[in-house]
Amino acid sequence: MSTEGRGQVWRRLRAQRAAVAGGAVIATLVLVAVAAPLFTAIEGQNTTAYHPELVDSAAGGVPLGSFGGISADHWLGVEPGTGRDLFARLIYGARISLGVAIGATVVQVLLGVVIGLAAGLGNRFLDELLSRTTDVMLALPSLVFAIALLAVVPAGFPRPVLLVLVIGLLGWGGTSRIVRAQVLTLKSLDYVAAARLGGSGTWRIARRELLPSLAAPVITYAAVLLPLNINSEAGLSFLGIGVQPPTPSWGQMLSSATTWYEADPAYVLLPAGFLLVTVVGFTLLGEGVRTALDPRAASRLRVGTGRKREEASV
Amino acid sequence: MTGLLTFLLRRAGSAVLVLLALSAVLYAVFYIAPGDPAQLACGPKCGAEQLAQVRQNLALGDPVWLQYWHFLQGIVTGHDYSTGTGTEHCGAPCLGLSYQSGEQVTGILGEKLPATASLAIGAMVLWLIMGVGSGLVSAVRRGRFTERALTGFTLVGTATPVFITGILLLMLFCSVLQWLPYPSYVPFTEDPEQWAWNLVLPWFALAFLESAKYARITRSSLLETLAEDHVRTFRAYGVGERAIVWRHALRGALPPVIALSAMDFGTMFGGAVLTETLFGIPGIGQKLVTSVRTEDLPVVLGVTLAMGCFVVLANAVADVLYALADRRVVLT
Amino acid sequence: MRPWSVSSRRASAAAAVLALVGGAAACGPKDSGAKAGDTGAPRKGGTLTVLNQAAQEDFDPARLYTSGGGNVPSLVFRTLTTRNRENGAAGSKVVPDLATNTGEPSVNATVWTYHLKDGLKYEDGTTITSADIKYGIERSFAAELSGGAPYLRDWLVGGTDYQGPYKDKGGLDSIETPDAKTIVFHLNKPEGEFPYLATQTSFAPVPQAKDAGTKYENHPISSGPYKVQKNENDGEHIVLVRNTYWSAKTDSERKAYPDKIDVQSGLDAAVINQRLTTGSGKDAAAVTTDTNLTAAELAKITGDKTLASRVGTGHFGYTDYIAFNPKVKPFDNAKVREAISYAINRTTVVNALGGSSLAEPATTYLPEQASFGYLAYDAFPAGSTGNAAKAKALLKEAGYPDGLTITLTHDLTKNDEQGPDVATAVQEGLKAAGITVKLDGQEHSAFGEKIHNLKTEPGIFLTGWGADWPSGGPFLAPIFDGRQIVKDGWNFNNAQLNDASVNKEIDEINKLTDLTAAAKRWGALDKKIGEQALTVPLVHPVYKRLYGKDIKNVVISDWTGVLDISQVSVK
Amino acid sequence: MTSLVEVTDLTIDFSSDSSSSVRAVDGLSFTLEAGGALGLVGESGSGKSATAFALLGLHRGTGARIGGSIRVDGTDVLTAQDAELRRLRGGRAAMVFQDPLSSLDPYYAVGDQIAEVYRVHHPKASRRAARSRAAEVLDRVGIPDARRRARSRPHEFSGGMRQRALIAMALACEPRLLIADEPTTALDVTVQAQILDLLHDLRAETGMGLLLVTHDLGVVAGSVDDVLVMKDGRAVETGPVADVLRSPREPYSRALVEAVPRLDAVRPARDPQEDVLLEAVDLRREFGRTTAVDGVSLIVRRGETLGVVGESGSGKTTLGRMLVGLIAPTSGDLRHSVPPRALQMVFQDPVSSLNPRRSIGESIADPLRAARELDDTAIVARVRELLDRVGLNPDWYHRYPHEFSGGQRQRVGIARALAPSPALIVCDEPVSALDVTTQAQVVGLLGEIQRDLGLSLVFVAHDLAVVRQVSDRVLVMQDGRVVESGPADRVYDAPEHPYTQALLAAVPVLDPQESAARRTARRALLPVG
Repeated sequence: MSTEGRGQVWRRLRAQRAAVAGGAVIATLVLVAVAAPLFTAIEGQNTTAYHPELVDSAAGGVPLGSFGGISADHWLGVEPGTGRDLFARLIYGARISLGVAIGATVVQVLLGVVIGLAAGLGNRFLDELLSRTTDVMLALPSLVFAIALLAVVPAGFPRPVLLVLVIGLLGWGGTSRIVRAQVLTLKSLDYVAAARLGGSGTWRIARRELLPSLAAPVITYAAVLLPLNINSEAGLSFLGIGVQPPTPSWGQMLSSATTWYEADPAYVLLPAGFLLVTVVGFTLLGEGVRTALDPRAASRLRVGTGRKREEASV
Repeated sequence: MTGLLTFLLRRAGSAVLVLLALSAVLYAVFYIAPGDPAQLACGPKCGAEQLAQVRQNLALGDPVWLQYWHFLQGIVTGHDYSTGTGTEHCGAPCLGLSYQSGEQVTGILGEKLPATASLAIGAMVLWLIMGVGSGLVSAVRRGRFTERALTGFTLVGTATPVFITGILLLMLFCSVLQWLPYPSYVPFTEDPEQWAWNLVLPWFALAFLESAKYARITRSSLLETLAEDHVRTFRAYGVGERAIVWRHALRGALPPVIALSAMDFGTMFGGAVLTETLFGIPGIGQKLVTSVRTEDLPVVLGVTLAMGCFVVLANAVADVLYALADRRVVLT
Repeated sequence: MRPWSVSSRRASAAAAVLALVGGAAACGPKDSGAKAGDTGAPRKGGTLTVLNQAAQEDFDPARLYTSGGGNVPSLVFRTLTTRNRENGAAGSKVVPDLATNTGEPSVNATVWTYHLKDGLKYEDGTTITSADIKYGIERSFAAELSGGAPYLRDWLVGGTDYQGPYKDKGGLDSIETPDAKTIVFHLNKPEGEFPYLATQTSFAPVPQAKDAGTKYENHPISSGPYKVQKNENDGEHIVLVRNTYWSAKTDSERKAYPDKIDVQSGLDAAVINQRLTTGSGKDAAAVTTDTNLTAAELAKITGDKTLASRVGTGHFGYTDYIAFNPKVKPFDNAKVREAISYAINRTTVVNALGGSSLAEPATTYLPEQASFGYLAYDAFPAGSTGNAAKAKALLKEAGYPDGLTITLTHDLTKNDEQGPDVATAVQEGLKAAGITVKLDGQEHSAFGEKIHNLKTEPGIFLTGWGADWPSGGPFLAPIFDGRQIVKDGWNFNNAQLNDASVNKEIDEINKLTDLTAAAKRWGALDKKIGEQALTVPLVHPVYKRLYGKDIKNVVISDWTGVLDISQVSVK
Repeated sequence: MTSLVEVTDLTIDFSSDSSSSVRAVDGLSFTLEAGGALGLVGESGSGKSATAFALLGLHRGTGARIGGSIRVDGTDVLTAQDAELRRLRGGRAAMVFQDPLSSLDPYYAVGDQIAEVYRVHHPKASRRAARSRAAEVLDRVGIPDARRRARSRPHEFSGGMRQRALIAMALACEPRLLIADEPTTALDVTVQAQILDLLHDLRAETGMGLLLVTHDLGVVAGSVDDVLVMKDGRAVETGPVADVLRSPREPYSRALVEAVPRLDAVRPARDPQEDVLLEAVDLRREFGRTTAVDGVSLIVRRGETLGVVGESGSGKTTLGRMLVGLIAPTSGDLRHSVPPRALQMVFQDPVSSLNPRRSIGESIADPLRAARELDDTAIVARVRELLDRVGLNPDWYHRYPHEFSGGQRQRVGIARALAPSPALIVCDEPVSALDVTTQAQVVGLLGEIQRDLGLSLVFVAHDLAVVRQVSDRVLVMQDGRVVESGPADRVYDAPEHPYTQALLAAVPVLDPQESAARRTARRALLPVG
């Protein structure tokens, strides 16, 4: 991409209010996640300390006080049963959510690009094989396979890394499909023919002629994948096979919270809110990136209805 | 017509290959996985001698490739199993017997399918109505408040994981407002009315997520067709906007929607694990998860293969529907 | 019929969604006004609904693994003896069922003789014979019908090699049936607790002519007050109706008030508790036999007196504990084990398991019930939140002045008693004593295999033990009897304790046929073993279960801790 | 009596980004009397199509800003209510578009589409009446067996039939004005002639006015009375068609007219060389069931230009790609006396033939880098030299394709083909995507380079006039076969094969009188199809 192209993309991105808002939310979250130790130090809490004195043990461990035990010491209240500080657990949960999602996206994109390129440039048999595999990968409920895979790997393996790999290994289908389609289109373009006439081999063509053009659609798709991966991590944790306690994660918190929605609604709403805001933020940003990278797609959609509009005639 | 036939045959051929590969991978994964199905079938305080007997009875002593071969054989020819006092025939396609319960896997599939189908069909009807409807409205009402509101809805819809939507729906309708019963699956054959009432929340939870996707696709597909030359032709010939949208644009915009819904429907049949878990719907997805956890390989394999078949079938149906809906596409 | 369905019928299809929202507003769980657990005299009739999570996948007496014959199974299968159907401690007694008494032992308790009552009939009117009981037991040895308890295999002469009646037509010689009403068991060692064992469903009669192997479970021939009318989806929905050939005269234990029992399973725990809370329609006459209230539900119910009055509380003999493997360093050092015993914070563990209403802190390995021989002791007093100072001192003595790092193995299953919540609670509690705990979570099945295999057994892990009958024997012997260490298979003697004095004492107690005397000595043995710090007892769980508002005659014994369906009336 | 079309001081602005806007039409005025025919001629970007669209108010709702006034058949297009505008569209003024395939709804039968339009303007007409009207107009535009073919969908029609169907749709409501926006650009030359003839006949028959928008001066020559030459949104020259084409007054119109390649252009004869560079024997290529090239044999001599002419689908592009080795022949033999790298190609589409993500310098350098013979400095120097050679500033090395015009990009493509020092360049429609003035420059450049470097060229094109300009020898292709070949002058001046004769007869000429004469002559030669 030319430097000028980059500048243009950046300008177009900044012109979109929703994308800027999404980006701001993500930036804040990243900041909070990175500086989580600092924030918890200010609050004076940590993610693991139990506070039995803050819960009513005889009543199932419901937090004492209103709104899930919000107080000056515990800014967002405490967890039922254990009395652990919710603010600390939520902001540390952001690290897992963002880290796993970003890592998994990278794995998905790498795999997807390699497989998509192989299918697009390979012979008919390879293409057919990879395409059908992609079909199945795309459509099979990956959660189930994640469960099976997670069960196979020895428990000593660092869980977040494992999650990155599992989500990544199961989620490359979309990227590969897009890359393959793109490669098929690009392959028929004259500049690729010209490169072949100039003496370039397949690998050189893939690297020099195809990859640069794949960047925009792949980045766009990666921006769509990111929020989906956040949800995948949360889903796996929700099913109890994500990151393991005492490491806090939003999905895990939601999973424990499902039964508490009547006795302690704050316990449900907080992780749900964090997750929702993050995913919506990423989605807005992704939408913005898409429009910025492919302004034609955006303007293609700007067509007339043939109806008279006031601003049209003045 | 021969084109369609060869297309289907080729599709079926490659599908069989993929499913074979998939089942082989699963077999391998489970073979490597820690845990002993015989131990689980035998019970917690099972002695070593008894364990050996059970292992033999489940044919777990055979080499893994032989087990796999027998499994494939059963799909084609069926199998006879000893019940102790006699034999039980498991007709083709026989997917084997559950290690856990000794039931035929095909039977288990049959038991779990109605719940999953109930969830899938109802949710699909809802999401098609909601999704295509709001996509249509937001495409036609471009730039107005309705469009912005609907864009917001689809954005939040695609972003929200189903378990959050589900919990929030439960909180709102079962706890705060108390308008709905806490969902408890009732088979359609038992009481259609209760069946529907108890599925309303899961349907909406799933439909909320999916309809957002459909709204986006309908909208962009519709905007794309609205920008096409033939739409311009009819505008230039004085055809009214309503007729243009309904007769010309929508007709062109629907093929991708139809194709996608066929695929999603196939995937749904594989079980919406999270939705089933959250709402306690005894469907295929839940069965699969518990089977994975109890290492009930025949059930896992059977369910996965059935799921794979649904998916491949749905993909093929999607392509055929797409081609039928859009005569310009040639099947290859 | 629930009220909201009435409004739905009026609504047109187009307005269905709106009608649902508007019309249902009047209903909901608020109208649960009726006084629950009515004390009026129980009467016959009506339908009892049972709402359960786990389907009764095994409904074959050979495959069932129950304590005291089970709850639903016990309605269909009568056994030689059974549990006494009374509240609390009285319910821990074993009483005759098909037999005239709880068994006549030989002098050294190796031969047990039973005589059948008169007038015992199956659901088809044929007479129950001692040969049928023998055949039923033999079936439980068949590999096709695996899953039952292992005791008969270990105790009966020739049991280890016997392969069941399908492969071994000759039968098991150690069971004699001199006549149609007498059955004699020959054991390879003294077992004073044989009457307890005879409560298990493998002691139910199976007529050989009706045996259908693995398919028998679809319609087992009833000897109890109810017979199977319907068994759908592999035990997910079972309907039991009266067995007209059953006679209350031969059965003083089962009351059998309802005419029909409808067992619906495969339900989610939250669904079950919600339905019992709401209690509309059939759910008013519903109970659950496998679903506890969770902490969150308890938190909600605590504020609601009518609901709270519909909660049955029970104590099943069960202990959750930390197990050590002294073959693994540093747990070979008794001081390290003692330090951990002192450091343990039982309050956090109790809270992790749902709070003080759902779990009671335990300092003894045996449950706190007389039938087990409970003898109070606290070998390493940790107080309610742990004695960090004492623990640190012991660690210093053991050579760990700067603290210690250990890895605790646990189950990954959510809400499990060996699950991540308890593991983190232990982890956090030990922190105060300078012990850093790393967690090794395993999938449920892998966890079981890891901790019960001598080759893979970790140094410290969470586990629990429940009794197959309420006595010290099945609680202590499998865990601490050195001869029960299984080298290549499923081992429960986690500490791999092989102490001649302990082994000898177990043998001595097994010879006693006076169960009260035996209990006392089990209690003393528990204290003796407890002082070796091979386990850290954590909690004894408490069962809190809701039942419907029309349910009467709730009986919860200390044997099962769960309300007994055979006693419940819905009228 | 008012004019049929009155455009006064028309301006059209399109907003591209949120801030900037582009003025497509700037102060344009013209009139068209009832029954008259006006040609709107200009190169791409001249604003001619935007003007045509504005006549029907088609910019409404797109965000384009329109100033001035437009009256069509008494309707003030800019201020009219939606309903009134709808009555005008299709009812009194109908439009025919450039691409007949995409301009018809693929999902409905052609007859139904025409019937739908008819019923919009005749709400009282029954479905049946509308269908029979559709069949009637289809029959009028020369669709054989119209009643049956009315039930066919657009993709079942050939390109020419589709355009006929679109014209039939326009006729359905007997409009007073027909606007034809590049109606023949997407069509082959023989079909183009038929469509133009049809328009001509219909005008004579119905007396409707015609506004013909085109870039091709040859198209207007025989079809309109007056012509308006546009450039950059403004009128350059207007007047009777014969005057403007014969003796243009304005320099731009003159350049335009002069740039049009002529069939009768005489090319200085060159000495034929005997040295054979490339020989193809019985080349065949099949794609699935269709045979694109069916047994073509040819030779290319060193330093000569071989022209390959044919309509779309004749297999000329496939042949060209086989010659350089981009497509492998299914059978046949291809021999050349030079290494493969010495066979290069210049492509048709200046957009897709350059990688938009690489600077033009890098694109040209690519074959040099792939060869790994030169070091980086030498490569850059060579590229600069090549840029200079094709008439581009060597300092533009680091610029990207989107910064260049179509003609400039084609020059870059030529420079890239020259980089590996080729002996033969196959030019596949190298100028067909370019405006006529640019075409002339690029053709000139190719000739120059050939002369200087002694290259052989294979010049593949549909445009017979362009091919004659450059070629020593010519092959005429039809349906994958060579129907006629020989020295250019012989083939053009004395065509032997009927297909060659028909092709030459269909080429539009600039002289209106000659155009009319050729029209009469054509009727004998060409079947309706």
